[in-house]
Amino acid sequence: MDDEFLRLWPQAASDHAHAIDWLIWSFTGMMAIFVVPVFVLTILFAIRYRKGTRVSRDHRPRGSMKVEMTWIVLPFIGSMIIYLVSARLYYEVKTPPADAMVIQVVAKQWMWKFQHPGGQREINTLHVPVGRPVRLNMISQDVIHSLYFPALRIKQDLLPGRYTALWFSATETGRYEAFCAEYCGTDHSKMLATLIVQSPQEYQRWLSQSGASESLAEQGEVLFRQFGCSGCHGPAAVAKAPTLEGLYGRRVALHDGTSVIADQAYIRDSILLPHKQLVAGYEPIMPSFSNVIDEEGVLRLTAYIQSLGEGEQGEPHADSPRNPPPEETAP
Amino acid sequence: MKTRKLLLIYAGLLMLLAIGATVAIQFPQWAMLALVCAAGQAILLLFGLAELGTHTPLVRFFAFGAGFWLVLMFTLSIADLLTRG
Amino acid sequence: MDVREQYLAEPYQTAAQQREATFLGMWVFLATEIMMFGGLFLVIYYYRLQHPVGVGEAVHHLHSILAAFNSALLLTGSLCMSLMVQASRLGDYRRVQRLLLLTAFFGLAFLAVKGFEYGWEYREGLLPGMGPESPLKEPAARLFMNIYLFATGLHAVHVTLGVTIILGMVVRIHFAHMKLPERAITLEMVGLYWHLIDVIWIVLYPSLYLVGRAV
Amino acid sequence: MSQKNPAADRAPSYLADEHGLRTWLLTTDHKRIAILYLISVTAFFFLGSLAASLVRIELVTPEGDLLSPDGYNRAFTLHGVVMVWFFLIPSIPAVFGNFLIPIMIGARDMAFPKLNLFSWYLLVGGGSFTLYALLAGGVATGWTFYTPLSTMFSNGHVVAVILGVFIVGFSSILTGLNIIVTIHRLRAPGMTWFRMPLFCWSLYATSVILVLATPVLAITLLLVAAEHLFGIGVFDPRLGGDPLLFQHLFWFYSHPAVYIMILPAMGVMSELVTAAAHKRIFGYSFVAYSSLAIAVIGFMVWGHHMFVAGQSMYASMVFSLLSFLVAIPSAIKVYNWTATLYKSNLTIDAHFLYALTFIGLFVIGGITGLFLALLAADVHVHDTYFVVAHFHYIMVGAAVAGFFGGLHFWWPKMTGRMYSQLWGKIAAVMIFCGFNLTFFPQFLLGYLGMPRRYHSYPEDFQFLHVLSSTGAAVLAVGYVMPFFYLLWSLRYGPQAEDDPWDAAGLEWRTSSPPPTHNFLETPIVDFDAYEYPPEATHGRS
Repeated sequence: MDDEFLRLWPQAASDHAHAIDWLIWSFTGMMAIFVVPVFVLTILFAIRYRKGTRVSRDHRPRGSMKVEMTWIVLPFIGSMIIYLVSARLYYEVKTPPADAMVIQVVAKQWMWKFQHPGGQREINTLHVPVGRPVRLNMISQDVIHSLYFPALRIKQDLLPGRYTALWFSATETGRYEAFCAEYCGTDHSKMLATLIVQSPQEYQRWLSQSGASESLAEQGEVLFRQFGCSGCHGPAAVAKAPTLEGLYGRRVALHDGTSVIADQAYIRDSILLPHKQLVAGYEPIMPSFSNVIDEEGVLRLTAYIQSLGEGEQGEPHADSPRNPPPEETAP
Repeated sequence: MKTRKLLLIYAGLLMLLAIGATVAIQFPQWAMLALVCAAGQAILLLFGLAELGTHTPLVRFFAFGAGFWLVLMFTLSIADLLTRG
Repeated sequence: MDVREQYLAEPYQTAAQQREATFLGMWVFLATEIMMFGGLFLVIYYYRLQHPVGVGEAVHHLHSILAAFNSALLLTGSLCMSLMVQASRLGDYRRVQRLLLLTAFFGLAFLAVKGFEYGWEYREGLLPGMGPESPLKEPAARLFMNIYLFATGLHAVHVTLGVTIILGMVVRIHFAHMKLPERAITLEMVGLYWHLIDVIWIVLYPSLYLVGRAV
Repeated sequence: MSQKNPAADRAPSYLADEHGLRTWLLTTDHKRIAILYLISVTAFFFLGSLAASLVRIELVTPEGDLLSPDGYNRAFTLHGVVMVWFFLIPSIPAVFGNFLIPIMIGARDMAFPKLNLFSWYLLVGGGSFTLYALLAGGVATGWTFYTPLSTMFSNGHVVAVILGVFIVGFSSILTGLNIIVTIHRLRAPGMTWFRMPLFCWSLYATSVILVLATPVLAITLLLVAAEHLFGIGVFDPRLGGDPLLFQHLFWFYSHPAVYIMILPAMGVMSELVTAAAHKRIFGYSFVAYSSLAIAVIGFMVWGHHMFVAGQSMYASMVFSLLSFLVAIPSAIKVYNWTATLYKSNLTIDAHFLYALTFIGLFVIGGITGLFLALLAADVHVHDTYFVVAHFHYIMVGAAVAGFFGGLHFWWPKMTGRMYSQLWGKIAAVMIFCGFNLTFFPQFLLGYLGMPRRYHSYPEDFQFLHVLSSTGAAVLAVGYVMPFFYLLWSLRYGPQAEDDPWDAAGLEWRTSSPPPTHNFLETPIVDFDAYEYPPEATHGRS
């Protein structure tokens, strides 16, 4: 954030940022072709046809279909070309790559909390390695916020009750501002953050000495026992509950016949709203933890469940009713 | 609009109501039929009791115009919900 | 000078012009009512799609047979209103007053049954906020009960408004402020408003009570 | 002497034929109601401007030191609520629509005169109710009332402000209803739809939007009030409620609402350009149908406010495409106005300078609107000062310029007095320069990444903010000037003749100010809209 006296164009710290700048300039150029004639002709006609000037004014046109059609179709075709380009860019911004490094973001009224996979936690600052795609898995604890990186030309609202994602791959190291773009109450303008893009070595050094005793998954395991989840879902469980080993990323068959991929949203819903997506073949006996665990706890539990082994995509879960060995479903 | 015709329309309305309700309560998976019955009741009431048919086409245009914009609101909002993924 | 010309409002030249303008104005107003309840229907069907399980459980707890009886009450009210409009065109003062009172009676009966239903739900703890512990496990079910209370409450406000206007008409006829059949158009407007309230309930009843019951 | 209506043996004008406060407060004459609206709308405009100047002074320094953070939030909310619902939406339809539509179509009054007066009382009633709530502590949710902030995390007078806006909503519904029925049923014999002035076309389209969109706002605000007051949580995320559903309902009203604000100004523009050019408009049917096209397509584009709000990607792409479609009718109008000036017989008066301001600023506003419709660009500039600059270019640059242009154009007809052309032109130029100095730097601020509704900001934005605040000062002076020379003209201005601008239109064929029933006998319309003599020199005997 080299604060010069006057900066008229924001820094660009990612390829996407340059793509957006190119999009803006090309659209400005195209629109200038359609707009400058309006200004020029208005002033020209105003001067040339002022009252009292000696100029021919006979057979004034009442309107012509041809002229109208040209200035409807031409701008529309131009806009459609730019629309397709921007739609493709939008598609890229909205679909994170699979290998992206996932960082959890929780927004609370007027502060940002970031959690790295290794367990490091930061308030209002975010360290990321340069050149590596980073996916932010974001949720808000109270009102709608919006994480906005002007240097990366991206922003995404954080909703209470639903995960939203934002991904980027920074290409230049440095410190960049981050704002909250969605009005969220009194200190909306104080809710700032700093994005610190470092070279991979610096990032590793920062990770090691930022004093994270245990990883996100280990913190999740502590909560797993503390809230008694292991009583039903653990190996020596007495009650009948779905096993969690290899659950993450697997397709789970639900009570009403549909099936859904067990991603972070599914796990969060199962913890906070257990009866919303009931697993087939199980009774709705799980209590809701919605006012017991906060969002960060849910994220740690999810990380722990994820650490219990990734299920291959699409292969139905072991104990779904389709192929359950009879004795296993009996309590 | 003679009284006998009004009573006939009224009977039709009650019959549609009865069909819709019983079907929806006995066979919940056919509950959508209740909506069809409701639409039938609405049209029957508008053209029968409210005599919408006798008014000028302009009035009829405005009566159903609101429906066009509601359909617009429904389709685009619910399209967002369903394709949210 | 056609007898109806004397009641010509200020900007109009002919009675037909005023009559069509009144109908057009009334139907544009009814279109705004339809748009307002349209927003409410979007909320109902949006949440049905988003939380099918929770909404199913809430609908399961609603008393749809009692509400079906309630709908029949309103339909009868609409019938009486149409008969009244027909009578007002013939200038039969006695019959118009009797039918107006009958419609008001059915309106009040609808409100009474609605009040009884609210009481019943209050005792079961279904209504938000006050009342005993809600038997609904799903939070989305409580959300749907909120929408149910708001939607039926707003409709009940419209029914109350309709009943007061009807009683106002009875009073005006009683003190001979309204000469029929010349001023029959005013009664027709009241009839249209009442029919609209009925149409809204016709669509509201299945949307709240019937569709998507928990199997 | 080309006296157009020889029979006007000085029937008393609507101002002169009765006096006293009662005749004003209980009037059913559409012209008097228009004057009542003009006074109340101007009062709300100055209140909104006060809040705007507070915001602009605050932003001169990076750290927020003039107002507390909460005070600043209440100031911009007051600015938003008052300017949107109490000035921009009622201004042209209620003032010029009420005054001119009956005269332009040859009617004696609006379709429902008593209803017309009732809508004015609704505006004043709702207005004072909201005024009390806003001044007694106000509300800190922004004029958008986003949930769950407005329902669960806000302690201001949310319910009071919502009830005030709800009441004023009915005022605009009834005005829209009145205009629709008047245009359909009260046109003079011979006045077909295609002989009507384009001002009536655009106000008809505006009324269709007013009547169909405002009820959805009514139900949305009622739901927020019910949730805030009684805890009937409909958008409560804890119960599974969806804040995006609120945004769908709110923007379904609020985008058509921005067309309610700009369409009437486009109608005024068609009148100003043709009157100054003394020539028929270029492509009458295209301009007329483009108003209706805006009214219809305007209802399909609201999703472009929610590209980054968690809306599904595919829905955003559909909304973006539709947003490009809605830009076409506006482009048609601008191109046709420019083409009207070709081979025209132009007189450049104060009102035509406002027309030039409109064309200049509306075009920039429209183009930046297309930037926001571009999906990928919107991800960067959404909720930043780029958006603030865009909608101020449209609302302040175009809609208020249209309002001032109409005020200067029809002032002689409404009051019978002429104002000084010199001062009028100075004010117009000052407004144009002050406006650009205020809002063009905000485009750069927005692209630099300065978010909206920020009470304090990083230092390197300060230079542009100082530029913008000085521009706001120039703009404020420009806005106050008409207040003086127009009121001055009421007492000392020369008597205006029936048609001071040599314009063609039914309103210029009656005396100014017009008699109570507009015409001594209902005119028979046998001429086309904007029928100016084809030969170059002007003079109609």
